[in-house]
Amino acid sequence: MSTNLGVWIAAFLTLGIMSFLYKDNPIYKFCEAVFVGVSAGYWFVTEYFTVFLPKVWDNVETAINVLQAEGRMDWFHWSYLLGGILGVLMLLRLVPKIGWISRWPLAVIVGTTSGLWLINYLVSNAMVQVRQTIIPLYVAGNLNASIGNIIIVVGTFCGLIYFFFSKEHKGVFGGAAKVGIWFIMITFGASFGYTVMSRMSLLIARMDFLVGTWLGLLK
Amino acid sequence: MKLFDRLLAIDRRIIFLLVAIAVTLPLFSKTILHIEISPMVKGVYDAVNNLPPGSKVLVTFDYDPASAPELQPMALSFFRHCFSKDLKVIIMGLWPQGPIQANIALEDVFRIPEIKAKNLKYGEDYVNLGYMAGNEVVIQRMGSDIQATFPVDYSGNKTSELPLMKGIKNFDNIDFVYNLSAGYPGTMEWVQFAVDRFHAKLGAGNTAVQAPGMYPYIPRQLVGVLGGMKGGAEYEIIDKHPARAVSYMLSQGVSHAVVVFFIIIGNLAFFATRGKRKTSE
Amino acid sequence: MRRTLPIAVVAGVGLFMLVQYFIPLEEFETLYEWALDWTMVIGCFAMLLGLYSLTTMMVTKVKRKAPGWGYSLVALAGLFFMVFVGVVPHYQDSLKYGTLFMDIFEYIYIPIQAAMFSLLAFYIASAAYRAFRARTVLATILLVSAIIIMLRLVPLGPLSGINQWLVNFILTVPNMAAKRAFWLGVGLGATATALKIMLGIERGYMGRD
Amino acid sequence: MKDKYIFRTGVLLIFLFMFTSLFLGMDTCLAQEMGEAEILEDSLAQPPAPPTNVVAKDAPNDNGHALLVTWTLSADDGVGRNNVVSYQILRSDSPEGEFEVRGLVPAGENIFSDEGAKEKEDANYFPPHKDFYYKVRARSDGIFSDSEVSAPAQAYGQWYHTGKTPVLFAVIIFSTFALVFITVARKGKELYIRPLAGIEAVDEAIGRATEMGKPILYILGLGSADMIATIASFTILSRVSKKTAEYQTPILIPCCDPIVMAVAQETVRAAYLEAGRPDDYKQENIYYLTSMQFAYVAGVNGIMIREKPATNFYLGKFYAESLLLAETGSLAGSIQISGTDEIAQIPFFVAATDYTLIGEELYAASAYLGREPVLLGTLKGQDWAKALVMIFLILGALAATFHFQWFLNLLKVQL
Repeated sequence: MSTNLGVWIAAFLTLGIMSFLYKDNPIYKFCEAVFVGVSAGYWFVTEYFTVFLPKVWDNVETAINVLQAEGRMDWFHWSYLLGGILGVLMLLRLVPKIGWISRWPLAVIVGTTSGLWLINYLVSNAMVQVRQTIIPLYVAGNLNASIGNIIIVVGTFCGLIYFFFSKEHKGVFGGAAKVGIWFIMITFGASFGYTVMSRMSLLIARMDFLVGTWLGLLK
Repeated sequence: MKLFDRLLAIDRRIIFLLVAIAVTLPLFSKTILHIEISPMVKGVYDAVNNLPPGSKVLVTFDYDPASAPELQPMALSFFRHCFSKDLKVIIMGLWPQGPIQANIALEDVFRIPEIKAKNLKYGEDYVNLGYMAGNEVVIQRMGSDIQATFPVDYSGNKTSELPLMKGIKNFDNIDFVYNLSAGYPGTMEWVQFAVDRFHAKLGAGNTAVQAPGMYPYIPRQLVGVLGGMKGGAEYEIIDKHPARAVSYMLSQGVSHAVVVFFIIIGNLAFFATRGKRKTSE
Repeated sequence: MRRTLPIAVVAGVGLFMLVQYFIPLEEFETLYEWALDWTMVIGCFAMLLGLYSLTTMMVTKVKRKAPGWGYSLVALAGLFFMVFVGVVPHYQDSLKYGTLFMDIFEYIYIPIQAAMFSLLAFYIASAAYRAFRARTVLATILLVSAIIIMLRLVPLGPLSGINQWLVNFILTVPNMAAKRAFWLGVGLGATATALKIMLGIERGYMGRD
Repeated sequence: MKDKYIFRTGVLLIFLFMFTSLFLGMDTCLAQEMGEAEILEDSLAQPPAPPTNVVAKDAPNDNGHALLVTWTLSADDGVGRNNVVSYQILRSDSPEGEFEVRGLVPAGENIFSDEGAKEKEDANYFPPHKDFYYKVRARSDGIFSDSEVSAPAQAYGQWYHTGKTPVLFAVIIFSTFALVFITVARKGKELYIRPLAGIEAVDEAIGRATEMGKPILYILGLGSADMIATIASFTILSRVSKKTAEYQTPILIPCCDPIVMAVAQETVRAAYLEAGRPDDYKQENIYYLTSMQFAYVAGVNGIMIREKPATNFYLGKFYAESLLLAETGSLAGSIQISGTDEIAQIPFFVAATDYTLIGEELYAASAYLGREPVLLGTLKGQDWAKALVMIFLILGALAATFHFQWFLNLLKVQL
């Protein structure tokens, strides 16, 4: 048995969470409440230190210092105040009458990222993937690689046909779509099977902690 | 037939219990599961094993406690291997909690009598440069000047004053880079920047989910990759020092077998009761 | 003002972000960095909204003595204690190791997180049991492929070699093909959605009136 | 209303086309003149012959803090006396001024990019729009010879990155497809879309909750409000909540991001208004829980077990928590509809929920539920882009098999 208080707390919390597997119970509810509260608080504090202080506070402070020391407006640093004002506008949601103003900062966020996503997805998901699928169908002297490459190209082609929305999946087209979803299912199965090891690792580590570190039953 | 009907409607808690037993019981056993060594793991091992004593190895910890079950054993066995071969180890992290995981692994490795006897000194035999924010940009900066990228180490010592760091300018002075990663930034970035740009020699340890994604880079850009707990166990076996990962592999094998067994039983029950259900519907 | 202006802002900012990708000029780089910083700043102010929402919900529960109000009290205590020890000693960075704030994170948050994460091992087994039934061709493919991959960790004697070959084949050939098709589909779909957002066609997120 | 769309799309198109016509014509190729090195007589003993033809010009496709220096190799580089070890590149702001060393390249190279920082405070700041003179020094062991001083050159930023032309083309082609089919759809042409099981189940799932008198749980995922998957989910939420308003079934939406929460409140409120039941809207049912992944799951699991919703929707961005949510939901006996674009999580949704929208199907769902011509039009345009991709795929594979390098180069993208 461990004599470390931290270990005991951790063991209590671990068992509390795991008890959910049997059924919902007061100990799980307690752990859940602690978890939700502490994590929300943690998140808030991290945002405060990693975003608010460096991005808003420090920049505005610099701008004020420049204004006091040199008497000029440092527009670069002042501009971050604008970001802060947009952030405050977001809070106007809490005032029902003018809540709609919060759509402005929202529009800035959505607009910024929609432009970014458009390019990002088009380049790294569409163009780069097309480029990587361009492989020779025949590799001299390597039958395995040749067959593998042909299957990859056919599989990608059929998989794309499956994702066609505006054409009925009938006849040859439907057949290809079917082959496409077969390929997709193989991948899903493989990815499921592969993840089992990662998830079991997590449980093994927890059990090792409970049985070994806490109870001291191993070795 | 009753049996199969009951199997189909089995209480989930029985499955949970069986999984818990399948994972826990093997922890008490000392049996070592036979593990085939894959070429990916052998690649990493050989690369380290062929380094002459005194070579400088950079180990980057790019993961946090959530992935520690899979990656911590790899860190431990790698440190053991390096120290037993008298290699000099430089530690860093692109994830904030990485260097802490490194310190935990160091504590563990120094408990091994053989390593303890070597009486290794901080600053001469190993250093921990700590965490640096900036993801792949950090790797890029290291390509021109490592000491300028990490002016101080994890505990605040000046990097330039550490004896081990004397004469280390950039990747040209590093003989091998070992990356333990659980996502971004991780092996992909090390391949793209340290290997493609600065021609470092790189080996990696990844989570099981990630590892297959690295196969295309082997062996040209990556000497090999350890995938999940199994990769860690293979390394321990080939290094002839079976440790934590190997001892966990029995749990892995049993629990995988149990999951497969469930699927088969479920299907047997399903097919055995199918005819009956059709008529009753 | 209420609806047209925000949509115009979306179109304008979106178009700018699209165009700046092609323009290497320094001024555009700076504007780009600003835009990214601003979205972060707005997000951090929105945290206050979240805190307000969570607190009002919990406080209402406690006030009404709704079932389980005691747990709401626990969550509230956890929340405000964290914020208090994190923000009040402002003179030092609470995110450094060794502060009370980080200790709570390490000794309370991390163990619960690890336990929660490990529940997945149980659920992956029960999901496999329940769902992997060879009802249809698709379900059979899914389950056979999963079993082949899982068996790589189980000693199979002479069959191990064949299994190893199959695992390798699945991961490098059909897996690769399907992932590419999937990513291509997602890429085109996401590009179309982004375009729809910029053109103001997709605006469910903006509410009405 | 209609005019506004045409105007908007018109502006976008004109802009894009102006863009291409403006810049595609520009001469962007970097001239690399490689003069033939003259072989000189080995009359003088020591220093190598100086490099000649030193030319400095603005570096292409950059932000204006770099110059590109090229020169003709020394006559003794590789040939002649063959004693050049390296070239040093020197810079000054006047032809007679003091020259400082900017870089070093090994023998045999005749190009150097002199790059600097863009921050004025940086020691290595490279001022744009300022004349610089260069000379190149051929170095042997300890001895060297300098080239003539180059003509002045200024660094300036470019208005267009020529390496990104394929992307520009892709954007134009894609937008054109989408816009053409939006126009076609708006003219009233009926567009076919194939059925999606997950979408058809939505009505049934809401109906079931109504019959059972239990709430509906809608999870928007872990993504932030600007992610494509989350935005697609908002559109579906707006349809779903309109239905729940009509059926008077409560809808619970615990959120993981405060902005997502704000948007969800707005969306649902608008849907209730549209359904003619603004008084039934309950803001307290749409709330923020926490932003940390597993803590959020713990909270949601609690809700599922205690409130026992009849139907769970999981639409948006999901990570490892997908299975935790879906299995708990199935334990609670709910009907579940899921959808995400995160490929690693779809297998778990497929295994543990009743209906799953796979990747692109999630984005398409808004068109299915809304049936608005503009949305169907973009779907059709998307399919055309897909067809084009497939043609490229086949042509590319053939080109790679028969080694048509020029075709492969078409798709090269500079990031």
